[in-house]
Amino acid sequence: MSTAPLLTVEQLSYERDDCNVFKPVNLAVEAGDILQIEGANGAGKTTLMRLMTSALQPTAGSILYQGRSIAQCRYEYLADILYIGHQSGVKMALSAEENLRWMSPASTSANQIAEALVTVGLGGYADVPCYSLSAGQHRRVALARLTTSRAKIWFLDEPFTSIDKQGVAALQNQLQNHLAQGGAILLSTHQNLAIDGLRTYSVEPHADRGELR
Amino acid sequence: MTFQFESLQQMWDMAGHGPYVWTAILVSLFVMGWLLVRPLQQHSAILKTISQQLRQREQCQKEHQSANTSEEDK
Amino acid sequence: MASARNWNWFHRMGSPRWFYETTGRWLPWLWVLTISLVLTGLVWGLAFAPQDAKQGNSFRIIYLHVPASFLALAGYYLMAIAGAIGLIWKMKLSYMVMKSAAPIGAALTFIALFTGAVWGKPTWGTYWVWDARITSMLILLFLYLGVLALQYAFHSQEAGNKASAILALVGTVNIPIIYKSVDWWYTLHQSATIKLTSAPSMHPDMFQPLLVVIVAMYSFYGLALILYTRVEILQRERKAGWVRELARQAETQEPAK
Amino acid sequence: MIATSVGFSGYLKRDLLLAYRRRGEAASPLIFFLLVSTLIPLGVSPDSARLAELAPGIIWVMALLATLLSTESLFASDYQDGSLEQMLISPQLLALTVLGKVTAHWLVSGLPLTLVSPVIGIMLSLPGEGTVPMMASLALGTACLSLIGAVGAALTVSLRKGGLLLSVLVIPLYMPVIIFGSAAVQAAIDGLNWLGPLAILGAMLSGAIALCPLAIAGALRLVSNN
Repeated sequence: MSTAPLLTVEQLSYERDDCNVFKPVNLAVEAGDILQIEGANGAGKTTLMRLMTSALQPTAGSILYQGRSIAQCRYEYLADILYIGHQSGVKMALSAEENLRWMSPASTSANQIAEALVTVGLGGYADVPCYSLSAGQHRRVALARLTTSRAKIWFLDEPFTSIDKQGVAALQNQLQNHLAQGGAILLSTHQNLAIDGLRTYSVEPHADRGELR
Repeated sequence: MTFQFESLQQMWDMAGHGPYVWTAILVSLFVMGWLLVRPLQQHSAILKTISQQLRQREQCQKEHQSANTSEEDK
Repeated sequence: MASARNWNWFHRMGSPRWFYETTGRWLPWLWVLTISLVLTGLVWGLAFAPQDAKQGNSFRIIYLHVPASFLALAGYYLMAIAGAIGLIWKMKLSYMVMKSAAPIGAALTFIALFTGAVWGKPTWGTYWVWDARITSMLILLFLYLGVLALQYAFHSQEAGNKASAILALVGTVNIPIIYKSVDWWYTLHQSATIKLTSAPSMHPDMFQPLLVVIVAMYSFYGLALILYTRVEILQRERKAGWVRELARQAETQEPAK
Repeated sequence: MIATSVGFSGYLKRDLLLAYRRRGEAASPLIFFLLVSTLIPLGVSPDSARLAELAPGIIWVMALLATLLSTESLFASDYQDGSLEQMLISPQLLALTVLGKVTAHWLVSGLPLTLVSPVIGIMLSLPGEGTVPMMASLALGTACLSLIGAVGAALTVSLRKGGLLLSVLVIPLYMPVIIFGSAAVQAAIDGLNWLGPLAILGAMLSGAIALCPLAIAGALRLVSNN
């Protein structure tokens, strides 16, 4: 088991309406790795992330979790990953605390949830309905999941969007802690991150997409 | 097997049922014919647009090349 | 090796190009067959079959009504099966067949309903009755329209295909339930004056032309389905080399005419 | 497999809470149901004998339309705010999660309609024998409608104007439900055995509970991504 990397992506490709989105992707992520996914706007960063979380089905290629295809260990894999996308999944009608409650593992205690909200700087806002919070605060509600989650692999799509400087610093700290505890992170961002051992992978658009439709 | 009517006129009339029978038959045949003609039209239309696109692109490339060569001449 | 060879035909069948070229060879024959069968069947039925003792000449509408209803229903199952194959084996050709089957099926259902209504007027004195079979046919038309509408509602071809395949499958599960319940509903409300059930046995002289038009309709259905699918193939594969070659050939042929 | 029950009850609770927070929106099908039932006597006739004759069918048609109205939003907000995506990758059986959502939908749409229907029955002079069968058939029938409607809602979730299309897709599939639903009420009024049609509605409901979540889950996975 120890020989296989945490996550391996082999020759992964995805067709949308008979058009390959990007050139086949190959990458491997070990425990403690952080991988920044780069690419121009529309290159397919989000698509690649969603493929790796199994929200999309790849056209060809495979994704291996600890050496096994994620089709074989689907629920085990899904329990070990956390994905925060562009749309954060925050419900406007619910309060910050209620939002975090249903997005966290069932065994999370009320204390842990309150702590997680303090961590992202929403200490006094637990009971406030989310529609009266700002965009940056919505993002923080979603990011509070990082504290309550027990996932090994984090997929973060543009996590720094609409977050202020202090928030960025706090988030970087949190990422480093996760890596130190043996987690892995894949993220896409246009920020320059000051994290040791940061690797980058650039998604290249497939030649198909330049063709006339 | 015998022809059931004494004349074509009678067949058209069908003892008063003619309007019903022939409307049904003609409308049905019209719809069926339309089902065959439409794909044929679309078939040739698609081929035409493809060949037009190809020609435009070839022309574009030629102009591009000639522009390049003229630049080289300078 | 052996298993690879066994599956070869399946993959070849899934190739749009193979389908296009093979059916291209069949097409002339299918045209001849369809037109001759339709003409034979209709002339036989309209001019040579004896007239019905009770309904007179209006019964001759049966020679389009019955085959159209037949194929309308069978076509729905064909569409659903093609959709299922597309979903399970991700076969593009199968989706194209499914997409082509929808307008043909809808048109045939319309023919069945229209001829039924026109037949009803001289026979029962009304264009429309809420009979079990007529009502089921109307619902079938709605099901077809739903699949068509869903197909074209999506910008993405792929999403449209998948969505309408699922809808067609849901519809197939429902068709027997709908038919049974409409049947039951009809017996509940049936007024004794109108009985649409035809005579149990049909005179052979009437039945033989009916058989011919049913076969003719199958042939017509096959022809229309192939024609529509070929259009789909050209549209989807327009970037492929062989389609471009085809377009060039068609262009050089045209001015010659 | 504790996780699976969490998926069901978690989403059930969340959707009920959401409906409670947006009470006005959640109540609108019910208000629609009441409003349209006042239109009928105005449009047809206030004569109680004529109304009584039409009542079972009218009540059922209105219940169907009211359920349809609320079905469109079943997955729409989840799709927009990204929680549908989280649902797709949560480590729970999607079909059960979806069943939780549909149950919540029925609890806020079908159940209130059922409970209010005796009032409408009185307004439309529905004979007294019909009341209990009407409530029973509405309870079973609206659950069927929620499940079938959810399939259509899942198929059209990524479309901007899916509402009209949804009704085109779903109404043909609703027909068996309305046939047996109104038949049960009518049978009771005519003094016949109404448990027969009701039993068939029950059979339909169990079939729908078994099959619809699978179709909904498949539709969400395949269609919402594009």
